[in-house]
Amino acid sequence: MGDVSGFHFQVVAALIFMIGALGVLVRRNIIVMFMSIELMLNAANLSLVSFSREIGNDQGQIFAFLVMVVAAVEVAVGLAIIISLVRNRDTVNIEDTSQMKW
Amino acid sequence: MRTALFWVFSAAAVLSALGVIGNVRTPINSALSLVVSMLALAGLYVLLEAQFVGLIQVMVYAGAIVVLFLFVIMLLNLRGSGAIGAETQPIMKAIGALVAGGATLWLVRTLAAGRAPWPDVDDGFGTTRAIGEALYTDYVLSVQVAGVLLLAGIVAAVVLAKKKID
Amino acid sequence: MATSTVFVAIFLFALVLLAFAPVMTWVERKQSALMQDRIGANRASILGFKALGLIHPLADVIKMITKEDTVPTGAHRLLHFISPFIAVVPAIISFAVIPYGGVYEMWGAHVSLTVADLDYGVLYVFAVGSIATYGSMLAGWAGNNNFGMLGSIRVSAQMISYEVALGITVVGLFMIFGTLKLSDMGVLQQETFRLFGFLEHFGWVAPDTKWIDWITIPMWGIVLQPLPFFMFLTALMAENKRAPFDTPEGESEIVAGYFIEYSGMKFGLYMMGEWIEVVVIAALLTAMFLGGWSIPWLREADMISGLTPILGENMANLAAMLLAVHVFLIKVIVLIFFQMLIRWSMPRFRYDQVMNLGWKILLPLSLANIVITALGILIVQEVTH
Amino acid sequence: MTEHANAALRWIPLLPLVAAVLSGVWLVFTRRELPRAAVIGLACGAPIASFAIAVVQVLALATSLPADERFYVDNLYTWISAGDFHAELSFLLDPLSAVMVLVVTGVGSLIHIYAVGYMDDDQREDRGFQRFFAYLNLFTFSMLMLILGDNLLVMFVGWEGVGLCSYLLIGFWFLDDYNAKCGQKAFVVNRIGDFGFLLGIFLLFWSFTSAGLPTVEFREMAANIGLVANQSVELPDWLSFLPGYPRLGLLTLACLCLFIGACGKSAQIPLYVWLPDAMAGPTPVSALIHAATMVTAGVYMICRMSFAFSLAPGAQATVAWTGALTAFFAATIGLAQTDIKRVLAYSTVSQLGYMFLAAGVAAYSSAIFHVMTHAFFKALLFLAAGSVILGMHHEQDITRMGGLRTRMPVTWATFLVGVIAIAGVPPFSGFFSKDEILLAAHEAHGIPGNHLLWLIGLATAGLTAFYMFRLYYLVFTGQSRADHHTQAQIHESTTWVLFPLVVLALLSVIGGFFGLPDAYGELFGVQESNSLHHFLQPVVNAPVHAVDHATEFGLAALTTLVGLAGIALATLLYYWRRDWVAGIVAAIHPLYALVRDKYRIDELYDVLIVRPLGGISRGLLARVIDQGVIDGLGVNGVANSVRSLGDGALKYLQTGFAQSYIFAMLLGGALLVAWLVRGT
Repeated sequence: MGDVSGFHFQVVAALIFMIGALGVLVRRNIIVMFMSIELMLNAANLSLVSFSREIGNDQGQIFAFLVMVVAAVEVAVGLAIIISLVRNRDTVNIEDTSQMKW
Repeated sequence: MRTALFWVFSAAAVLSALGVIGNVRTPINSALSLVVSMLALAGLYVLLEAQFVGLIQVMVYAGAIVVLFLFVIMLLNLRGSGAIGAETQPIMKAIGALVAGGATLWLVRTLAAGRAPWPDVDDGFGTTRAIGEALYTDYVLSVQVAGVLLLAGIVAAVVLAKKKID
Repeated sequence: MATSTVFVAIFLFALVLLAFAPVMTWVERKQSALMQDRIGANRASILGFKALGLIHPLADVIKMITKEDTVPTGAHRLLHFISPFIAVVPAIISFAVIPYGGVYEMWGAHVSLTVADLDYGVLYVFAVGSIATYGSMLAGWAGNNNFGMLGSIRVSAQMISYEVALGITVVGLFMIFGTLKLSDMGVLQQETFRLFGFLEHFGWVAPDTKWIDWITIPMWGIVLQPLPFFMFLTALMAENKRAPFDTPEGESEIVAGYFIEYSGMKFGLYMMGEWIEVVVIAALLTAMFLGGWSIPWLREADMISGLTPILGENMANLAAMLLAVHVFLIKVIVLIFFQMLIRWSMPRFRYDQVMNLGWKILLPLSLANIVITALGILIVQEVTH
Repeated sequence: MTEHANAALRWIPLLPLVAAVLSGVWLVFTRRELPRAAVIGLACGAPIASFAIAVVQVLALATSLPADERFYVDNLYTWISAGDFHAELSFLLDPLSAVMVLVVTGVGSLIHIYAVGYMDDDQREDRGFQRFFAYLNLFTFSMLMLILGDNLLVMFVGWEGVGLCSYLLIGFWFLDDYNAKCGQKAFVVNRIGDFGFLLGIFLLFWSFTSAGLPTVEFREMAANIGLVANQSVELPDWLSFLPGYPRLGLLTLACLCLFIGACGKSAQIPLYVWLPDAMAGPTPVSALIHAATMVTAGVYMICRMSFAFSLAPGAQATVAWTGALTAFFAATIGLAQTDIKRVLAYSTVSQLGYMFLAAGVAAYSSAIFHVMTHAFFKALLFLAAGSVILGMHHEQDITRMGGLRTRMPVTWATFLVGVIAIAGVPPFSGFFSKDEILLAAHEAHGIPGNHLLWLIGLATAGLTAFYMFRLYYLVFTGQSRADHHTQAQIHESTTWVLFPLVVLALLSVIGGFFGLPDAYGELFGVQESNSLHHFLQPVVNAPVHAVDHATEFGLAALTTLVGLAGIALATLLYYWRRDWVAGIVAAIHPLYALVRDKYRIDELYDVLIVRPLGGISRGLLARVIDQGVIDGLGVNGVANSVRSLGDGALKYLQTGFAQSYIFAMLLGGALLVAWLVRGT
């Protein structure tokens, strides 16, 4: 594949991860924050699969597969939490849910 | 061909990732950007000889997870972020973007130190059969744990989202 | 690359299949009329030439293309525009992995009757099918219409639910064939097995008893996995959202559901998507459960080697290829009629019935099927070794 | 080796365990009793079946194997495997354990049957019937583990098991606080002994390991005892009075530790105090555990370890002297007790002293012989006493009995047989076993003061005869001293109770002939009439003293005479001239009161040990160390400091804004990554 190698994929993964991290930090909409977390997970997956290709070993792909399982569970539970949050407090803004302190 | 595909997919992935966090009008747009990003990533997986993971990426993320996102957004009928000023100040966003960019640069610099060419892989690499055999032999315990985790997630989701448990 | 020369032909073939879609409107009208003891479409004519109503699809197309394309106020214009295409394209590209026949050698060319003979063909169909969900979901939302929203929510719930059952029902089949590749499945289904072979394995009859070798059954998917055939068909039809699973449309409750705000050819695209998917379903079921392009008890390789002395190698391969395509199409057409039959026989399910069918009947049954199939495979392995 | 394997052995202990577990588990989970018939069938069937298996196996053992190769082994599985050390869960049936197994299962079965009758009218405790039998079966199982265990560890499991069951059964009627206290006393005193036993096991194991043979298995230890015979330990200065200072044979030390264990289990000085109080339990328990079987475990253990004791003369002398002193001491206390079961309890302690005397003078087969005959007549006496107690409506004070001979004829007859047997009147079983012990003591020239030991034993024989007949006369003869209400309801017991009495009476009469000394046998022209001794000899390997017949018969005559003198005195004082008793008691009142109060040993222990210990525990350990240091500084202190730290400062880190947490997390992750890649 010519001049493209694992490094390029890693850079893409790094970029997506940072975008996800940025999204989690600066967005106030819980659903968008949640999507940003998914982005970070996917960046990690890309990194894993890329390393798997670089090493020539499929363990990284298996790990990515398991990460997807975790992500699926996380989404199911997280969205359920968001649903009950909206039902109870009628908001998806993270700043409106700051009662859990001290 | 593959190099071109790499650039197309990675540009799509990164740009649509930016779309996820940059779109403030409605979460639906973010979700759709997310789908595009996921599909582009699936393409990248296929370029990495990980066809199975790529397909699962499409099925799980595009086919289920983002659909769930959309389902919830539609169910809750969310349009926009709510009141004016609910989002972070632009100046803070800019600072955050700078910090993230700097960190990324540093990360890229670190990664660049470890550049290595790819080895050749045989035909079986990354196929359903290879992954399946590894999953059900060497990693069978992980699969079991993942199954238990899924079950717990299902139960948790039902308990959390149901208005009244009957 | 010898195969690439053939791609063009195959793609043309796919386009021919696309022509099924307009014809499907005619088929649907005529068959429903037949079932309801009516005459059916017979008015459109060109110069008084009615052709059994076959002119109607043409009239429909012209009408749709010429109608005004309305976009409601407050709609998300981009999504409103793009949604019909998202709905149709996956259905079309699903054909890429359908094997219309095997691989044939003629005049030095290596002719494969599968556009993309992917290693994970069935998974590809599932993955592409899951994309189609967006076409329907976004349509309802983008139109800024409450009925549309309700339709969207119903679509997403129904599609997610049935995707689960869809994947799990055929796992038993994968376990038996040991492959996800549709062309491999087609080849494997040409084999036969001896119905009373177990008598010999258990040593209950003499080792060279003749009649045991005579009574054979083709190893079609429907023979090996009869229940999953129907479950798979059910799940696929639910994915296709046609009656009796058309709650997202639900004319009597939510007017037209998710495509309520569409008119003209965009509306037509949704219709087209559904019909194409009917064909896809028929083709997929044929390839997986009905022996693909094979004629029962007749192995294709045997046929070619039998015909070679008579016709020569090239002509023998060509004949086998044409035969395969026709056998495949006949099976597809039968299944299309079968789906129409169901569509016009059953009333629409209620929303909760749809969910119950998916989660409480199909899913447990398909899980049980995996266990039973695994046991069966183990037993067969134990007995035959 | 294979001809010694025998898979039937496991069922001997297993059947009672199965019965105990079945009835116990049923009780725990259903909270209601099984039908009576089922309980009885389960509870009595298991020991009877064990007895049957034991009989078959012992017969096979005695007939099919040569005398010096006589053992069966049943190896279930490797219990502990650590390095070179392996402890098997295995059972050993050799002549020694054979005798004990027959006694335990045989007498045990009879007592189970008896208990059906005895516990039948027990209405004190809901579901008591089945619980009682679950415990009793569990006890049988533990006792059989103890006896059949092929190594010290299995034996120890049984040893602890019988202690537990003893505790459970003494405090069986735990609603009465006194009974529960008695159970605790027995348990605690036994713990002291068990600690010694455990130390002994450790010492033996340690010495064998240092000799290069890590083992706790009896046969292996016996075969290689020479490896450790010369090991010794250095003594501290304050023990300089001991013989052999400055070094003490390690085997002697180990044997002394084992003997402490035996003292606890078999109620010898100074740990005998629990046994009289153990009479708080139901009478079948007293008969089975505190007369026939468990209390003889110490004797059995010393016989089992005879290969070690034989090489530790110091330990042997200690055993012999402790036994003799206990025998005499307990017999004197028995003179003045008025509770029917307590008299029997002190008599048990006294008889156990005899057994230890025998074991101490290396007459192991005589000790086991006495264990056996004692099991017959003491079980008989206890059961008959139980019958009396039933008849008298749980009246145990002999000053309020009397005249029961005509009212309870079967009980009377069997009790009388028992009394005669224990008094040592020939040819009843007690005579032969006691005579053998006294002869052995007389001839044990290796033990310092062996003639004095013999003399103490002789005196004890007289005392025994006296107080047992005193008991008999007070209970069965004369006028009834009970109140009218009780008198009217005195009745003979049911067949469940009487059947075991008759069988045991028969055994008490003829039991002595299993070990008829050879000298007597020769009178009747029977060679080697002491079959028990010859059966046991290959295992215990006791030294044989050549005694001329004149000495033997002379000593026997003397013993008999002393016994008869005791009987005569008792007859005089408690049958013909009862009015003299008050005068004599008044004349020696301070001494009488001291004896009646059991020499106030319990009070002495209370002042010397229990109170100081209690004071230290309550005042120092509980208040200061536990509540102050561990709870106050440790648990609560840590909790309080964490709480105040969180309350004062750290809680403000929890802002409630999820994104601040995420930021901290990402920052931490970034720092971690930075640290990981710092070199590149």
